[in-house]
Amino acid sequence: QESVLDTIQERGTLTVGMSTFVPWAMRSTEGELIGFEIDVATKLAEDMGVEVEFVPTAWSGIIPALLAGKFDVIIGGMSITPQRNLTVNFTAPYANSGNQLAANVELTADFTDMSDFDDTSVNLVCRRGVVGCDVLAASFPRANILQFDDNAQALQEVLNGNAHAIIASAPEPAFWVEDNAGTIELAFGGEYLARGNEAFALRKGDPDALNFFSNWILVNQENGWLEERHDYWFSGRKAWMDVVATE
Amino acid sequence: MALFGLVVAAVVFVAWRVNSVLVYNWDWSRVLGFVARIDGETGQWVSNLLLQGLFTTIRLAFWGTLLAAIIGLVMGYWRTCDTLALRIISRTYVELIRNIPPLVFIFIFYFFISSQLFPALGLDSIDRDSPWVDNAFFRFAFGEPALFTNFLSGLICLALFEAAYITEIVRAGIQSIDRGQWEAGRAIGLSRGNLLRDIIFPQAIRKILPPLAGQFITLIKDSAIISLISVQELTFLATEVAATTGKTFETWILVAGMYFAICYLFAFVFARLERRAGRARR
Amino acid sequence: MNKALAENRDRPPVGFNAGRSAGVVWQVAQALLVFGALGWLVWRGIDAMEYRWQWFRVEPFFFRMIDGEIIWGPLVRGLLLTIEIAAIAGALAIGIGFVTALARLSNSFAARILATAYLEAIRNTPLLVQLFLVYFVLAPIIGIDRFWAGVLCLAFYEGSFAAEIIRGGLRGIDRGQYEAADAVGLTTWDKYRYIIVPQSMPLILPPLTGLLISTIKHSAIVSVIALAELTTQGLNLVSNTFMAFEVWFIVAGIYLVLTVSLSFAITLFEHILSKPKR
Amino acid sequence: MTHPPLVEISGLCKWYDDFSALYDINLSVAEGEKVVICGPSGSGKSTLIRCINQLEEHQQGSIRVAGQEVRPGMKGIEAIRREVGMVFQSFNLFPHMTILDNLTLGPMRNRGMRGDAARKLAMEYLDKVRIAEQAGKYPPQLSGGQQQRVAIARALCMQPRIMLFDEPTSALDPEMIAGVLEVMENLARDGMTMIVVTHEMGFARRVADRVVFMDQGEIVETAPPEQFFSAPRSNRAKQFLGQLLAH
Amino acid sequence: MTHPPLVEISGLCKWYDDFSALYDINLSVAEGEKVVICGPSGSGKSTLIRCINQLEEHQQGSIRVAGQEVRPGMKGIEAIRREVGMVFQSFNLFPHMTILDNLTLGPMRNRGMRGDAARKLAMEYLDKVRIAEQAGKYPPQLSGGQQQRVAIARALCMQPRIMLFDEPTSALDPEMIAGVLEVMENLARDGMTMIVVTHEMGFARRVADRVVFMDQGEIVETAPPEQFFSAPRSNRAKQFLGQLLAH
Ligand SMILES: Nc1ncnc2c1ncn2[C@@H]1O[C@H](COP(=O)(O)OP(=O)(O)OP(=O)(O)O)[C@@H](O)[C@H]1O
Ligand SMILES: Nc1ncnc2c1ncn2[C@@H]1O[C@H](COP(=O)(O)OP(=O)(O)OP(=O)(O)O)[C@@H](O)[C@H]1O
Ligand SMILES: [Mg+2]
Ligand SMILES: [Mg+2]
Repeated sequence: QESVLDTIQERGTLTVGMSTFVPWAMRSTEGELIGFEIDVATKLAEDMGVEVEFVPTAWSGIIPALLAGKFDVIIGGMSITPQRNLTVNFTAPYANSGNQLAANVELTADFTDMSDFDDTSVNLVCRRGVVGCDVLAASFPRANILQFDDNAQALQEVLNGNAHAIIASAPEPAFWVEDNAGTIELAFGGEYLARGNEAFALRKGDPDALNFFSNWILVNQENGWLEERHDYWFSGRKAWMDVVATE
Repeated sequence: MALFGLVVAAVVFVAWRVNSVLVYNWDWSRVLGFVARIDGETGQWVSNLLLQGLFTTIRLAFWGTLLAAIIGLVMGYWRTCDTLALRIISRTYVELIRNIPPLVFIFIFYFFISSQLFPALGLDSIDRDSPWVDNAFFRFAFGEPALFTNFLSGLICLALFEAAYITEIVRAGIQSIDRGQWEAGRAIGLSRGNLLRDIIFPQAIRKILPPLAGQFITLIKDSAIISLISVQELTFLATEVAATTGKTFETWILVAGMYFAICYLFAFVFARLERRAGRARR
Repeated sequence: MNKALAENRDRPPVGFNAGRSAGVVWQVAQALLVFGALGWLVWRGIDAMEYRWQWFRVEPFFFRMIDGEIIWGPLVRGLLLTIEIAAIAGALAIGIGFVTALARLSNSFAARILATAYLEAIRNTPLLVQLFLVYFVLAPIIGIDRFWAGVLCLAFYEGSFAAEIIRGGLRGIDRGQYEAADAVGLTTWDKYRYIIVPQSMPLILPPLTGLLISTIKHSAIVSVIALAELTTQGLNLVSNTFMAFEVWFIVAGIYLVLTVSLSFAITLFEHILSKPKR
Repeated sequence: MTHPPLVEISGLCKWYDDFSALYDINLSVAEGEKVVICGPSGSGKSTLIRCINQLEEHQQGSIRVAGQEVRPGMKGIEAIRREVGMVFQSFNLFPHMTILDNLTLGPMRNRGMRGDAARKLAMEYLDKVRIAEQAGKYPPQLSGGQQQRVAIARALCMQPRIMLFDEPTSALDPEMIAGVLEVMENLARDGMTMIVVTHEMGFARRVADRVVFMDQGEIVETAPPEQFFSAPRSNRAKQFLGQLLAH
Repeated sequence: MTHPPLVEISGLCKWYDDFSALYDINLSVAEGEKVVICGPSGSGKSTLIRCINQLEEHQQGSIRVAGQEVRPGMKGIEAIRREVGMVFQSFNLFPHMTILDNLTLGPMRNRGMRGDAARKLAMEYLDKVRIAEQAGKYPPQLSGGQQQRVAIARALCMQPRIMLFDEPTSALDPEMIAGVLEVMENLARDGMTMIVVTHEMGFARRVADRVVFMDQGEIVETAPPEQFFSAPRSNRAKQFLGQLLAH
């Protein structure tokens, strides 16, 4: 059976499925794609000696599209979970983002402990498909968990006072608190609830590609490139604020 | 009149409360930047994501309307014709599409059928740089050559979906023509084909124009569903812009305005057409 | 000479259609052939994808047995909510439709303007966008919760279509019926209540069936405000397990059962309704 | 006669947009009188009698029914319509109700009669038009002639003081006409005030006190039937009668 | 006569589901003959003449037109219909075409005539029915009588050998009837073979060679018009004529 690596070489382009997700992948003011993943995929293609082509795809259609061969690999901030791993293959993780809670100040005024969130009257929101949802389910089994297609809508839910807190991977919660000071705050001083393991997703039955991508990640972890890029995008938004249309 | 005042008062009240209740920083500038921007190098205005999305939606609307009308016309005719096989096929087609959620239809079509059909037709391996596709007209009519196959499968998907409803409209139109017209046509010895072309369709078209216009407007709005298969139309790009900027409301209000503009324009054109068709008669 | 006359005038000669039934069989076979070809195409597509079907993993989506107690799974809970939303929204839509249709047919200028403005606004913008604006902007202002925001939005959307259907039905009644009702001295209310509405029912019901079915399908849209109905549950399951095709096929199957049984029920109802006529 | 006329029309004008459908109509009908209106198609016969119970609104002139003025858009028009029975060319029975229900609807809703009283009354009138045995059927199950007799009975059930007929036999098969005309003649003999639009000359001869001939929205000639049919004064009427008798 | 009959019907039976609409009809019409069919409503008159050009399919018996057998579902029925002109009670003109186009459509499509030849022919026949000046108008702009004359001209344009008329005057205003009957009489005088369903006794007397009386799907009586109208043999015909003359 032919490996997707051969296909990529023959075609001369690496096609990457992704979805918009600050600061992993977003639009610059010029409408171009930029972000951590964009850097990763571009470098990956460079190292393979091919062009890169991004296929922005709605999150809910991204897995079938991968399986149907609409692109070669998903580099989309996708976290490894055993459940998902039964359907697709994951490479070694290339990032470990921490998850933070941003909470509505008013609603959580008398919350003193992490366990206060674990109550049937508490609404917690997350973006569908991020590892944060799993984290919430594990940490607060009694709370209502509502999943939205986008962080923007999830956040609005907290701002409107319909939900107590939103979970998202750092550094986004910090940006939100900055923008809406007084309405929301980082819960427990921004303590990380859990770390995710973001990895590339591939179709099953292709050990060659899996091996190649995993080792590419390993090499770039060793030489510090991944960490350097990660820091650039995740430690704050001053560095890229101007090019991006985000707040 | 009292009723009218009441509604106006309600609208004013809501507008007034928006700012006092809603925790939201309105900022239109970011979103508007995604409609059009000044190019850094040339210093000229160029379209940005939202406008590009709007163009894609308009392309989808135009070709989709055309394609759906053709399919719907053929299927609608099949629904009413004597051949049982054609009746079964068209009936099944209509019932299937009307009863499956669009999402699932798109999945099945895109992931199973089009991924078989397109390579078989050689559409997957179109040379993107050949002068056939890499020219101004092609770009104007179908958008970026690189995205053409996606555009096409989205288009076919949408057209097939809407055509099921058009089929029913056409059927109703054909059946609404007085039986006497069929009989008179047959009595002067017209063949079935001639009868349909000269007598039935021209009369049916006048009757179905209004519901047809409604269905085409639905088509424009439903074109959002194919964002699921990476067609970069207005709704899809709006989601991206909203995600990037965090300005959900501005984006969606703007997008609603854009949809309203095309739909209303479309309705207007159709109303004109209808009046023309009506006037021709007396 | 032609065939002998049928002995019994009251019964058409039997076996007359024998020649035709062979044709019917052939026609049906032709149609089946076409579907077969399509099915083969889909099957090839599935095959070519080398998708690993994991149907054995779907049972917990419906229910789990814990200590001999049945815990309903997400799909069953989603289905119940879908039915609830569609039922309430459908009923409201018909009510809104009637009011709007009567407003458009009325003599009051204000009522006509309002009804027209409502129809144009609703019908020329996507439901998704309406839902966003209603839920995130309007709902906190007038203080309604997630469920009612979704239901009302859906009801007003479908109501705009119901209005046109109902208006068409009311106008489809012969003018003579209106006049006869006037001539026997009925008031406007009685005229609609006893003469016009009952007669327009057969005209209105078939398209209204279609409307109720699309209400069920359109209710999927409320997944964007995290109302946990069938589609939302499907989305969540897909994002957790990545078993996209299994989940979507099941969800489609459930919707299909729902819509088909609804149209069946309404056909039955129509049948009962049209019976006393002759 | 000493009574005031039951219907009194003076200076009546009606336009459809720019088209003048009725112009300067003056007509009064006394209690017990029978008036036949005839004239070519489009001459305004229907429009005239439909103005009397305000199925059409007039723009000028006055119409008085039983002493009460009838005005366009007036309140309480139901009370006037109660005094005026109307029979249409196309019957206009309510097809979704039984014959009996068709008859009782008016008395129950407009006169506030009780159900059994209304039914008793209805059966009386059905008897009078000789189809009492059909009371439980639906209109589409009856022949045209029977339907028209039901329509007459329905109008009579309101116990009106005047009956209007708009070409009551012109939609009927030749065989059916006689039965309906007979019912109408009986009604006339019982002393009912009637205005009848019809081309049935035999009926007009036998029943009418006066024949009114209309053309182009105006009353051209009014005369007793013998005189009108044997020696019409106006040319237009002569020509009309000539064509009527030609075949 | 030495010619074979133009229309020859023998043992014709037709059912609508279980309802027997025609039973054992035998009728032959020679070239140049004029046959009037009459009978009560629902007796099968329309059904009979509609079987002749297969607007209705029959189930038993045979129909021959100009020597050719007409069979249900046959191919080439257009060729037979070309020999048979038909005029309906409700005119059935094509409302979206001008009068002229209504007339030229058949000759152009069925006979393959060229446009100008067809128009010339059409104008000739329009002249014959005396409405040549209306050629450019649309059907809804004409009066009923004019429309029916156009319908006759349309049928004649196919230059058929026989004309079928189904109650051609019963949807017309009394004034309009004379004109249409006159056109039909002229046509008869020119030697056209005609089968006419009508209740116009004057016309039948003047024109018909034979009157066929039908009841309940069967031919009850066939007789020359004088004999039929003055002394019908069957009781059913007596009764029918009695009612027809009653008013
Ligand atoms: N609703 C309407 N709008 C415009 N014109 C109308 C309308 N109703 C009737 N008319 C016109 O008014 C004129 C009189 O119509 P009306 O029906 O009173 O004639 P009529 O004498 O009853 O004729 P008929 O014998 O054909 O019933 C006609 O020329 C007709 O075209
Ligand atoms: N399509 C049909 N389906 C069932 N029954 C029919 C159909 N067409 C006609 N009939 C029935 O067949 C019988 C004969 O109908 P037909 O129209 O030939 O009568 P007719 O003599 O022309 O009557 P009329 O004078 O009313 O036109 C009627 O009883 C009618 O109800
Ligand atoms: Mg009239
Ligand atoms: Mg008939």
